[in-house]
Amino acid sequence: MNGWALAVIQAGLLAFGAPFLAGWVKWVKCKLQCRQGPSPWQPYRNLSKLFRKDIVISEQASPVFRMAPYLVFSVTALAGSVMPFVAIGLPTSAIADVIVLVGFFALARFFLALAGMDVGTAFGGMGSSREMTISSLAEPAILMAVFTLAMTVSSTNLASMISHLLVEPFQLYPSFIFAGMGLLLVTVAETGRIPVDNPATHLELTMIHEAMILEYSGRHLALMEWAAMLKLMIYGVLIANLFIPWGIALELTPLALAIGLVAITGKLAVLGVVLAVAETSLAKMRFFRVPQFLGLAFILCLLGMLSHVILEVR
Amino acid sequence: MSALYLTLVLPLFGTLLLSLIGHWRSAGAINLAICTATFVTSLLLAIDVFNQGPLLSPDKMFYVDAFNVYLILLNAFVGMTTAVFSGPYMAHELEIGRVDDQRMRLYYSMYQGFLLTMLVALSTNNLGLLWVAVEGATLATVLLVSLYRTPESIEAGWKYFMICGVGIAQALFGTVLIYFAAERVLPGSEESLLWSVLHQHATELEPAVLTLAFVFLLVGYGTKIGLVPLHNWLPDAHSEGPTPMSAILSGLLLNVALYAVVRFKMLIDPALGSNLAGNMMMGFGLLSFVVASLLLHRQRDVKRMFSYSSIEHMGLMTFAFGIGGPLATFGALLHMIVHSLTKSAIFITVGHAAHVAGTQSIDKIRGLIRTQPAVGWCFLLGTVAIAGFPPFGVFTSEFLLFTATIKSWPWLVIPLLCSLGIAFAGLFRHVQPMVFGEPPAGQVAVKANMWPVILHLLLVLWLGIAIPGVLASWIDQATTMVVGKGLL
Amino acid sequence: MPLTLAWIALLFALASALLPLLCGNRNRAIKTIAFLLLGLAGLAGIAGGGLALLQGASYNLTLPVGLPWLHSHLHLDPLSGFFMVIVGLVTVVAAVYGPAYVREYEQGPQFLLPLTIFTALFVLGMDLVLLAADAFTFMLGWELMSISGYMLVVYQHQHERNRSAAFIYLLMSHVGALLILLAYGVLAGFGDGFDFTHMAAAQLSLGWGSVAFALALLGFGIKAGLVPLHVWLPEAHPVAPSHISAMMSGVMLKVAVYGFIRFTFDLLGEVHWSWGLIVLLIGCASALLGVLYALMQHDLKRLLAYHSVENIGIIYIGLGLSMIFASNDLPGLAALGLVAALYHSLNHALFKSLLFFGAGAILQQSHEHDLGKMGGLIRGMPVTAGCFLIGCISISALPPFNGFVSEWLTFQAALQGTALKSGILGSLIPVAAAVLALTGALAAACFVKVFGVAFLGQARSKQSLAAKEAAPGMLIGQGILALLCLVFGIFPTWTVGVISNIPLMLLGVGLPEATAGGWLWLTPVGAQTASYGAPMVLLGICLAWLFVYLRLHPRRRKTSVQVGATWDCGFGPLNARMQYTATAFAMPIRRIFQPVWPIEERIEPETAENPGGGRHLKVGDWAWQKIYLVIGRVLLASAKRAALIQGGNIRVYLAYSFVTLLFLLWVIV
Amino acid sequence: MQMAALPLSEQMILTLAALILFTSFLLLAQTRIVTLIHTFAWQGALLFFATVLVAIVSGRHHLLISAGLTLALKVFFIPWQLRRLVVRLDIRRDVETVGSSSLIMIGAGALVLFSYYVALPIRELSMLSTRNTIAISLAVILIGMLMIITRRKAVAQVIGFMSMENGLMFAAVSATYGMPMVVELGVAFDVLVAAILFGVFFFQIRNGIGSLNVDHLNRLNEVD
Repeated sequence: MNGWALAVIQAGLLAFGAPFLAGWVKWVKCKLQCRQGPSPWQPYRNLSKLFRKDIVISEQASPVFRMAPYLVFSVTALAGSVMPFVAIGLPTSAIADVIVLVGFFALARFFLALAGMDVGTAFGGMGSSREMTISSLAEPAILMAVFTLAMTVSSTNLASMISHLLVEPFQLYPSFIFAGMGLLLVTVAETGRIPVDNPATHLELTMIHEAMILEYSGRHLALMEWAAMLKLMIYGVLIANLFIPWGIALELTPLALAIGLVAITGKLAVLGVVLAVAETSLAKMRFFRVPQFLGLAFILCLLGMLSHVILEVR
Repeated sequence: MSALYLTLVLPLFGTLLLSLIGHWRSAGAINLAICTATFVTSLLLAIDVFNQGPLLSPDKMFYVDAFNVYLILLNAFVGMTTAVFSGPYMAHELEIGRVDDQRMRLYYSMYQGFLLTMLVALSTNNLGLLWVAVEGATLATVLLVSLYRTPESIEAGWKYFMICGVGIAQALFGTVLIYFAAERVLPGSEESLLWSVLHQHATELEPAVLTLAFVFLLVGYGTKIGLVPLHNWLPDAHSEGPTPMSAILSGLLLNVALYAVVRFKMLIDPALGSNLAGNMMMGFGLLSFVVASLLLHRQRDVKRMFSYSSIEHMGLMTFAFGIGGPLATFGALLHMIVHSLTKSAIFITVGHAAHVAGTQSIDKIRGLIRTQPAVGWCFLLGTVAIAGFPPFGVFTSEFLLFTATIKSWPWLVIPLLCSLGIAFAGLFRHVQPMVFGEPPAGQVAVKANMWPVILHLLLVLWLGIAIPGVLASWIDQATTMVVGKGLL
Repeated sequence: MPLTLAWIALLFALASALLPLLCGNRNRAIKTIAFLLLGLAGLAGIAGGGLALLQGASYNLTLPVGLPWLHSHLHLDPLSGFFMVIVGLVTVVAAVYGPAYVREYEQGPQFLLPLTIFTALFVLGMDLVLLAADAFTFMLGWELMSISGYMLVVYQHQHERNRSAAFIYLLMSHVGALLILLAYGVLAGFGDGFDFTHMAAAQLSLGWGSVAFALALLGFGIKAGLVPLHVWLPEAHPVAPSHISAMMSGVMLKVAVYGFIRFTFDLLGEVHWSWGLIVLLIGCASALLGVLYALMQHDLKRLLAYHSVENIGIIYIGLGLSMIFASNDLPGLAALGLVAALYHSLNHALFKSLLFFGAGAILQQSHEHDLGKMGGLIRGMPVTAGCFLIGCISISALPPFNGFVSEWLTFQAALQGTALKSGILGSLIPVAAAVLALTGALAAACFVKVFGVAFLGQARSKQSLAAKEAAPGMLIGQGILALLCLVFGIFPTWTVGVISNIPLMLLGVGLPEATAGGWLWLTPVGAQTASYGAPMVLLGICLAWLFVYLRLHPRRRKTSVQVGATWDCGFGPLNARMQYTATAFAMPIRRIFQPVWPIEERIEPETAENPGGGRHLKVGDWAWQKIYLVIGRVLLASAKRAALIQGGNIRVYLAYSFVTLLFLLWVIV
Repeated sequence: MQMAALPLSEQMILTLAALILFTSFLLLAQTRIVTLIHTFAWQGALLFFATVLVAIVSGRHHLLISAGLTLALKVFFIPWQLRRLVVRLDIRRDVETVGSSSLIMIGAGALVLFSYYVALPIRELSMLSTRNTIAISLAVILIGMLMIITRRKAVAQVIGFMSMENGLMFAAVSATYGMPMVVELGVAFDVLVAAILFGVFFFQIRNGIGSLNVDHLNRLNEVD
């Protein structure tokens, strides 16, 4: 029973920690660019303000438009709740394995794109089209990456993956290096960061995610934004716990949990810095360069899988 | 016995009668009546044979066994149903002035004459008489082919006459050689051309002579069957003659010629002990099948197209008889029935279609199902049946043929199936636009009696779903006679 | 008992074909009788098949028809029972949907009778195929299915499109039937007997086995629409009446799949791994090319037809995996692959027919095939939109709907590839999984396009602006299917448990692990390996939604919702032409995967009829251009050659027979 | 074997056979219609003599009837009718030029050799003294076909056809002492009907295409 309680708490932590990660990345970025950035807590302020604001809805909008933010958020939240965040072996992690996780993101994206097309503006359609194009290239790459891991540990269950990696005596998997790099690239594309998308701009030629939610306002917009942050968070946790599993709580004792919390916070902070550095040093690329970018990711994942089959299967 | 003689006398009587009164308005009805009577008597004959087994006439001139009894029945039946169609059809032709009274007399008397020769050829026991009858069939129909006196019809008639005449002459030489071989076994007897006698002494006959004889017979009767490359008369004759003629030519004459070849094969095989005859027949059959299926793609005249389809199917049967073996033979014998039923039905329908559209040109016949649904549907279903779709009987027989081929000559199945597909494409790409689509302006329905067609198709359907026991046993006996062992 | 029910289903179908003949042309009577009996046939089929599937037993019956020495054998076992359920489901729904839909044909130029008759015969043929236990009966049902399918496609024969499509369909399926017949012939040749028991007993050498397998793969593949044998499908489905397209795409393809499974797993006996590999590769090609071609279509039903190609590809991936595992004697994993394939067959039948019914409703209301003319339909026809949305989610393999479960199972099967000895297979199978992933993602993109363009945004034409909700019957039909899509997505454990009777019969093992975790958890291989709690997922989404909704509900916050004009960046008011079109939506993908399609794209000059010129874009099909047209040309050329034999000169003709005679004489002497 | 070894009657038969072969060569070479008809009549006459001889030698008296039929049909009726037709169609003077006639002659010679070669096995078997004649009759048949193939005029083709018939009859007579009576009658009847029909056709063709040249009968074909 307390397993379930812990699971809910962990999900809550994940959800409410997400804006901080986003803020943290932005803050680090500003520091790197020698700017006086907003504090890492700024996203919380934005969200609460948006929640309080009135809503303006286009008269073209259909029920899908009103439904989408709730659905997108709740699906993303559910995805977060099945992630091993601080501890593994929680009952929720049995609900969904990593394929289902990808499925959740796809579902959220599906409605996000529909919402983008709903009011029938050029922007929305453009955003949806680009989003679906990119994701349709990114998804197989993600799956390839996680398949590499899944085949190594012969399980697609996140919890059992991680525990397997921790329990087994440590060994260097060359496939993991490729898979990890691939997954990093895909994460960048999936969470709409530079060089694929630029969350900070509303310049119609460059934006993807922002274009889809252009018509949203008030709490709807808040939910959409929050869902995006949550997504970034989840990907971060995924990378962190899959490739650097150490520190996560194997059994549910307070001490272990505390260690786990600290560990994951540290990992995420580091990841945030890495992301910020990358975003600072790279330039936004043309949309039609993105396929090459993702192609690279896909090749990396494929290499990972092949090196697993060729080198590691005994 | 009397039934047999009646079956032969009635058409003879009809020939003479109609040559006098063929131009009467009621000639069609009389023709039908005579054909019906013939059918009834043939039915009685069939019952006799069914009860008493093979019967041989006292003068040994006629011999009816399981092999030819159902063909006799089939002939009489198709003759009757076609007569149902031919009455109104020829009346219509008379109205639009394509024929005159004298030619009507000719037509009706020759219709009966043709049936007579067919029945004689089937029921005779004397191989010489068989030849006489088949040649007689040519002579009976040749003037009907050129009945319309158009340049095309005359050309068709002349080609039919010359090619079949020359072919048949070779068959006669073959018969002479058989007689020659028989003379050595039973010297000086008058009976040495009787099939029943020869069949008993088949093994004693001289192989070398028989081989030589069979070549002439195959080329001779093969011309009548329409085997490529001896077939050239067939499309012309079928397309230019009056449609009822095409129906019985395609439905009966080809069958009878094939029947003759098979009868001779039954003599040759035991004597030779090898399958030489069979191999020749397979070669001819396959060639005909392939060439005809290709030529189906180049047709402009609807009756011509279906005559090529006849060549294709005769080729298939010849091939099957060539393979030998109970399965193939059973299939071929069954195919003889279903093909002639279906093909005559199709020709009848085509006749109506040609009246509806006022032309035989494929490009001008359109949207039959709109103009006259009965004709359209019969046309479509007939084509589907002849293309070998279940549940029609043609599928059953082709199923047997192919399975037999797979068993004995696996690799020959490939060309066979390819040309079956090609043939289907060729047939259907022409039939579909004729049946479907918008009818051209001025295409009006005609008075058409589709019952013969429906009857035929129903029979074919029945044969496709379940073969009646009598027929099955007859075919099986015939199979036993042809290849020595039955299937059931 | 089950067989009796199936038998009753056949009789009902037959009655539904024949009884309307008595009604003359009183359309109402025809509709009532025909569709009522059709529905009963479907129900009987579901009952019979379902019982057989649940009991996992098989029943035999011999009818005194067919050939004198080969009476027609009927046989009902879990496999055929499962597919009978599929047929039954879609038939019932079609019977509910049909009467309202065919209303528009009653004013049409052709009679209603052929439509109902051949619909019934179509169902009859399919049920017969499923029940057949000998080659003759099988071919009987198979060709009955083909020919009545043809009649249904050509039903509105005043349109040239229908005629050519129907012709291509009939020709290809006839060729396919010939190949199947040949395949059976090979088996029968070795097993000396045309009933399945003899065939299954046949001992084939690897060579002959491969021949038989190749023939069956091609023969059934033509009907199932595998690449590159799929070309009839996108032609035939758009032009057929929509409930017929639903049955063809949803059910007829499945019958082909059934035939392939029956032939490969049941009759052929020992499977070779290379066959499995071929099936896997063809499946991948079909899935990927199917969805890529679908993305480029703007005719709704044509697009759905290409998606059928994709889904059949997915099914064959499952089958291929199953065959590979079976040949490496890993029966458990083989069972997993087979179950995945079967489950996807069921799902595809449900959501594809749902989508076709939806397309039919749109067609009936707005008379639009073309996505470019639709838009904003969700306002006019909300219920249809809702059902269609569910269909889109299911076919895009998104949780918690049924499409996702079967693809998830396929992934699970693929991930067990490491269990194989051979490294090649071990590395190819994951790639297949990646292809599957790509396919799923592209499918999602495609259906965002479809739903977004057709139902959302502003109407692009007057008709779609004026479109009203379809008749209740049609809505009920779609509703049933939408519900089933959800049900089979939420309770996969039970379904898998039932389906695993089939591998139990064919391969000797079921999926005991799958249901070990209770109805809540689906654990195909083992709880540690992978688990999916579909009910929990639905519950979780609902809870999260509820929570968020309650937290943010206006009654508790003083925020109001105002409705205003869409933001137009300060330009004039937005109009329908400013929206993204289907073509524009798919443009990035077209640029990325350019070589996949023969694209002809040009700017058309300004002319009198189209002032301002225009952009011409045509996306063709390589298979059609590179294979079928070539075959056609060769055929006609050789026909031209062969025609020289009929040159018209009688002396040449006589010379033929003269030479023939001399030749034969020379041969024999 | 030596000719001298045979009784006179059979020597005569063989001589007649040679003559018949010679006539069919003549037919092949002959270009003027009327002469063609006369030659054909002579062939019939030779066949008649041969039949009578065989009948007497073998004592099969029903052969005399068939001899009578031959005389009536082949010697008198058909030539007479053909001639009548030729007169009525007014093509007496027609001279048909046969392309490369020398080549055809060589071909005909080759045919004779070929038929001898084909008939060898039969010669070995035959009890009858007149067995050699089978080769001759086969040659006559083949040459008849060759004639039909090489001639363009319908009349010439008919004559070729009839000379084939002659060959057949000769084969029947010489190899097997004739066929059973029914068959003989039937064949004769067919020939009679055929001869009449040919007459009908000449006029039809003449009216249809304006000449009797069969090369103009080429409307019906698949080539385009």
